[in-house]
Amino acid sequence: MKPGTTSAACVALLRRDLALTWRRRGDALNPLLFAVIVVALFPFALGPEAQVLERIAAGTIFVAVLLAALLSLDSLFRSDLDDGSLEQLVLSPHPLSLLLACKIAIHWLTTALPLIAIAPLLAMLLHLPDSVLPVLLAALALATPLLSLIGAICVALTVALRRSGMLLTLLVLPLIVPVLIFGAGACNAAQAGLPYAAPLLWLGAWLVLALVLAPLATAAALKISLT
Amino acid sequence: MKPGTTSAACVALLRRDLALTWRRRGDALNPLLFAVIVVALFPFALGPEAQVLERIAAGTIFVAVLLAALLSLDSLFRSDLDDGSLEQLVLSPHPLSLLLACKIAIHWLTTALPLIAIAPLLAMLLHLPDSVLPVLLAALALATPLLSLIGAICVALTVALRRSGMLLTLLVLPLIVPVLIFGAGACNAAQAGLPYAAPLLWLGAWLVLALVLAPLATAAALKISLT
Amino acid sequence: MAEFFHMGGYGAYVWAAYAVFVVVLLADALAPLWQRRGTLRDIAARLRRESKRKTTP
Amino acid sequence: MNPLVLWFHKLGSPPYFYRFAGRFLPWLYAIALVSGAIGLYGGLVVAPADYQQGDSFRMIYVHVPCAWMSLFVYAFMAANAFVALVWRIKLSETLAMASAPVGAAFTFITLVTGSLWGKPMWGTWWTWDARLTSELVLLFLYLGVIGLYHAIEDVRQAARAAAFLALIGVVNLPIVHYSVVWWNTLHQGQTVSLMGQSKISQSMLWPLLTMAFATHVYFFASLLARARAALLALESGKDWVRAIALAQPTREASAHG
Amino acid sequence: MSAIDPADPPPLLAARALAYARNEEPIFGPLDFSLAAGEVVLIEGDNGSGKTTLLKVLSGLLEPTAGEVLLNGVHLTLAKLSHQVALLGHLPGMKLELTTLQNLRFAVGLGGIRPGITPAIALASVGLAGYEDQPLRLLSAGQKKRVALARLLLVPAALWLLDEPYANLDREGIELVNRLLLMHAQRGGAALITSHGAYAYTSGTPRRIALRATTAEPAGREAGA
Amino acid sequence: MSAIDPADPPPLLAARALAYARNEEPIFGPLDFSLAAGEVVLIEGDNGSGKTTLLKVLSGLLEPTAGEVLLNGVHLTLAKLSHQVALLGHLPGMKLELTTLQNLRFAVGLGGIRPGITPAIALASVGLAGYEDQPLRLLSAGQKKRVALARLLLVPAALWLLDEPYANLDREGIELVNRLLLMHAQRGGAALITSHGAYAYTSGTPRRIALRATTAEPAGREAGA
Ligand code: HEM
Ligand SMILES: Nc1ncnc2c1ncn2[C@@H]1O[C@H](COP(=O)(O)OP(=O)(O)OP(=O)(O)O)[C@@H](O)[C@H]1O
Ligand SMILES: Nc1ncnc2c1ncn2[C@@H]1O[C@H](COP(=O)(O)OP(=O)(O)OP(=O)(O)O)[C@@H](O)[C@H]1O
Ligand SMILES: [Mg+2]
Ligand SMILES: [Mg+2]
Repeated sequence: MKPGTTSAACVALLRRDLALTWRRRGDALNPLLFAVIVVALFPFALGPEAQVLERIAAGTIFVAVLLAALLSLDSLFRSDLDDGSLEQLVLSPHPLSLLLACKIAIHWLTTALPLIAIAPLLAMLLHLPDSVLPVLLAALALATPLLSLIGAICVALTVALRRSGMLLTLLVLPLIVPVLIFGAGACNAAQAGLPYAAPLLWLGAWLVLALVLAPLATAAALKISLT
Repeated sequence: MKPGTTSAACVALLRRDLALTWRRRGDALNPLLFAVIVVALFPFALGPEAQVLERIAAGTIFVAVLLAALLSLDSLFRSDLDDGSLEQLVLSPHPLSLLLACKIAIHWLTTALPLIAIAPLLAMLLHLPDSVLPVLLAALALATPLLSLIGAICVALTVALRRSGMLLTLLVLPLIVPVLIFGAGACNAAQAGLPYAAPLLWLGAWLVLALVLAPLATAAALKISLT
Repeated sequence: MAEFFHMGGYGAYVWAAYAVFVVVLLADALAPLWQRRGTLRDIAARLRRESKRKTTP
Repeated sequence: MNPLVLWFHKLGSPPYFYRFAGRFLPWLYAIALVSGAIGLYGGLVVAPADYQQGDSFRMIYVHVPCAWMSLFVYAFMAANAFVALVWRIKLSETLAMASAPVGAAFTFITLVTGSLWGKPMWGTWWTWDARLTSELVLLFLYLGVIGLYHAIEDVRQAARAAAFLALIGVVNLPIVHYSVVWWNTLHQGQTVSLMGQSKISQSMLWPLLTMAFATHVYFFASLLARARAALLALESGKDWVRAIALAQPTREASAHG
Repeated sequence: MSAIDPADPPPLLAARALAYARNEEPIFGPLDFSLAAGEVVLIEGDNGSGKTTLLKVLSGLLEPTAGEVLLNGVHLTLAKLSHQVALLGHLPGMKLELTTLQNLRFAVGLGGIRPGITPAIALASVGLAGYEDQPLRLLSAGQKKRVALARLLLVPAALWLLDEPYANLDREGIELVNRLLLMHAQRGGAALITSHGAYAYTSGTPRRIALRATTAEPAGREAGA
Repeated sequence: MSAIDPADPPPLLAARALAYARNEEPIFGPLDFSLAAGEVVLIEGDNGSGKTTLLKVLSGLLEPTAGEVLLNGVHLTLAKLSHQVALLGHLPGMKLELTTLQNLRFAVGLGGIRPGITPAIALASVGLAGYEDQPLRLLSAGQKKRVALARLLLVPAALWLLDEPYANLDREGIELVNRLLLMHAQRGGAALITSHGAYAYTSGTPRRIALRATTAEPAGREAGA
């Protein structure tokens, strides 16, 4: 009557979630397309002038990537809730925060990482100067995991509600405004030829903090919203 | 053994959907807040320069309103599908396209109309010149019902899917690019002091066409995806 | 020969374009082969499972 | 009955189509490969450099045939979608859905090669002019059709839903084609015309037409190959498919995951 | 087939060689049966034998692969068929946010009403008097099922298609279903109900239609490329 | 209360004055019962009497409003309790996209495995041999339930909490559940199962716990401001 080890549970969870992503790999493309589409809407809405687009490029890409990552966050626990898997996770004998950290990691790998990978394409569409691209990528690499971690807490709080998509946006956006300011700020500074290391370092510091605290907070929030 | 009249069915549907919106009135606020937040993110992402914001104001508001309306479209048939009401609608003895037209109308009234109502607030956030505001409102008043009607067709096609949110965006986007270009184009023309009546007239013409055809297409699409 | 590859200074663009053409179409040509093989494998596996199902009560 | 009509009727039967397509495929691939090789040789070696654009114009031999194909394939897909929806012919469903990935591939190549051509010619990879934009929208339409098809579980329902979407998207085709006429764009206007006088010299023209021929043949080859694979999946319960599957060399067939 | 003897009224529902296949896999074989007015017929079959699928086909939600359905001796398109039929499936077809009465009123608006009954009376007849203003969300699984049964009483459909109507109901609820079926049969309606056979329609011995599980396994698309 | 006579082993599960109320409305009253190893107990009650709610409380998903739960005589926090218990609720807790075997492997990874059994053996014992590579999505309602039963066989929990295990199962499936329960009881496990009473656990006469529907109507928040 001994339960399995915690590491076995994490491995099982990682394998299952990867298998699921593979099964639903069509869905996994959606955030990418969403980001591309949002970015593409701006030239339609603002007209094709290259200077205007160049000026807003970094900020718009940042907003589009964050929105895409955010909207896909909604599904982090959704299907697990709908089919009762989440109950089983909560009832399992292993630390819930660790299991949730695994889920968040998988989510970041399968949605945010591809978004970072297509950022150069988005940059091209909006004529972002080549010199700013590395800064943009670095800023995204720090900002998206922060979003996933902070977002997971909010998802856990809203998970018991059906149709939480937009409510989630409302909860998360105020929390990530600083991330946006610092991330897009670094890009804008780079584009204006100003130093940009400080905001990136801040983002890095917050990320370390979030890595430690967010899974614990997520587990606590989940327990609240399930009982 | 006589079924009720079609107008009675439409009235019943309208009353039920209004009652539901009232019960879920918290949800109904979400698109509003989403649009406000997306618009509010831009000053953070681009920096507070008034000229830049003014230049992109009309386009950004248009994009934000369309995205908000689009994301809320996903729920047009979702809950009816989940609880089996949609089956009952399809099985009812009344013309499906008429019933769907009622649902679309309710959806527009309860999500898009409030969005138009807060457009002046969004305009203020981005320093849109006052003279452009009436054009923006007129363009939105023509563009949002078009979006609801065209979007409904795509929603009907994706209704059988779980988690269709983003795929929906992909399907709708190509179809509303012209709406965006003409709608935002009218605002930009007005802002530049150019004539803007022509694009608005085009939007009006399309709207009339969509009012006639879209409910029929939606009914056909729905039947495909339910059988 | 080097001049041929240089393409009057446009070599990188021209050859990149041709490479994209070839690579994308090659992938497109191979996709149905893989798909067909996968389908046949699935069907064969399923037939085996079915026969197993008939033998076990 | 008219033998041609009879043949068409037979073609609608999946096992017959499968065998028929299997017989023709190698020939189609061979023709596409040979004519493609001739066209590329003509374009890269025989044709003289353009007096304005220099050697960069040689991108025309991949860009333009693929651009033409991106439109042609969509039209073909939409025609099949129409037949599939109105007459419920299964083969048309299959053909429509099999054309979508090929069309998307051609559209993608058009966009990339156009972009590669635009950098030296216009000094930018991308601008938002009408032709480029509408071609990008065409790619989204293709992706939407493919995405919808794969998202729905029931294959036939998926095909019908995606066919419906494909039909709605047809409005974009004239926009792509006439965009250079209706709006003043950065993109080149009509240069090659089948009926009237082409504004391009003969030595430059024939490789282009050869490439166009090669891409058409390639499309039908790829289409048949995809339709064959799709038919196998669609008819997996039928005896003729089982026979093919069992005839397959059974390696250690581990079908899980 | 359509030559009808006027002396002998045609059955309310007749199925001729009805078959359904999903992705070419037969789900239920060619079935022939008819259902006269006043009859209640039980569809029996093991798990996975296609009972739910049969009801969906008969209600017009799924299109049969072969065969035809006649209502009162008239060959019907599926769209027409669906208007003569009341389906009670696994899903309630009701809104959890609305009260029981609001839900029933909507059902009446959509489907019309049988003369001599009101939503409130229907609620009382399924044992939920006093629950008129209760949102559905606050009812237990069995109570929700009772509301769905109340809908059947209201809507003027001659043919009831009930998918496992006894599931989730307590003993009293089971008797209620039997009482409703008897009443419906006596006033000239007919019903097809599915069951695993452990519960049965108790008044008289109902006719049964047996479905066997097809041996072939259903072929879905397994993550097709 | 906590003085335990060493000669008399404590019951596997004991509930003392256990009660649950939702929004101040009692759902089930103070309950006292105990469950010895090797026992199967049936929770009976009408629709809405709180059976599902009781199982959720016992599994640790809901917190009781009053009373306490002892496992093997030791007072347990709910978090601890949940680790000793296997709950089979209305939701399967499985992924429709994955195959039966993948789902069971995950359950084992998460909950550990009882010695001497493998996922494949468990599948075979619920009559699904040959369905190892079948995605759950392609199974009927009853077949899915059988996979959920296979999970119970695998996981090393002494106490099973089964909410209406017989629903959706054909006759053979019902016998299967009874067989599994008997086996589990014989090797020293215990089980609490809910039922409307029409099906019953057949080996011997099981002990029953009756829940009465509380007369007060549940007061939910009706569109509260
Ligand atoms: C991403 C950028 C581009 C895209 C998306 C694009 C797209 C297209 C499309 C769709 C067509 C076919 C139109 C039809 O047959 O109706 C076409 C034709 C053509 N394109 Fe492009 N193009 C791009 C860039 C360029 C550039 C940079 C050049 C050369 C400077 C170019 C030269 C041509 C030529 C010569 C034709 C043939 C015109 C005719 O005879 O109809 N394109 N392009
Ligand atoms: N969506 C689906 N896709 C593919 N196959 C399916 C689907 N739904 C059911 N099946 C399969 O079709 C067959 C019939 O299913 P159906 O639900 O009609 O059975 P049932 O008789 O209602 O069974 P139960 O008594 O378990 O409810 C089963 O073998 C099942 O596995
Ligand atoms: N989410 C909820 N909010 C408020 N009340 C609820 C909720 N769920 C159930 N109830 C009420 O609590 C009571 C007990 O419900 P429960 O689901 O435990 O009953 P049950 O015995 O399982 O009934 P059944 O046999 O119908 O499944 C019922 O009166 C029900 O109306
Ligand atoms: Mg069933
Ligand atoms: Mg219950």
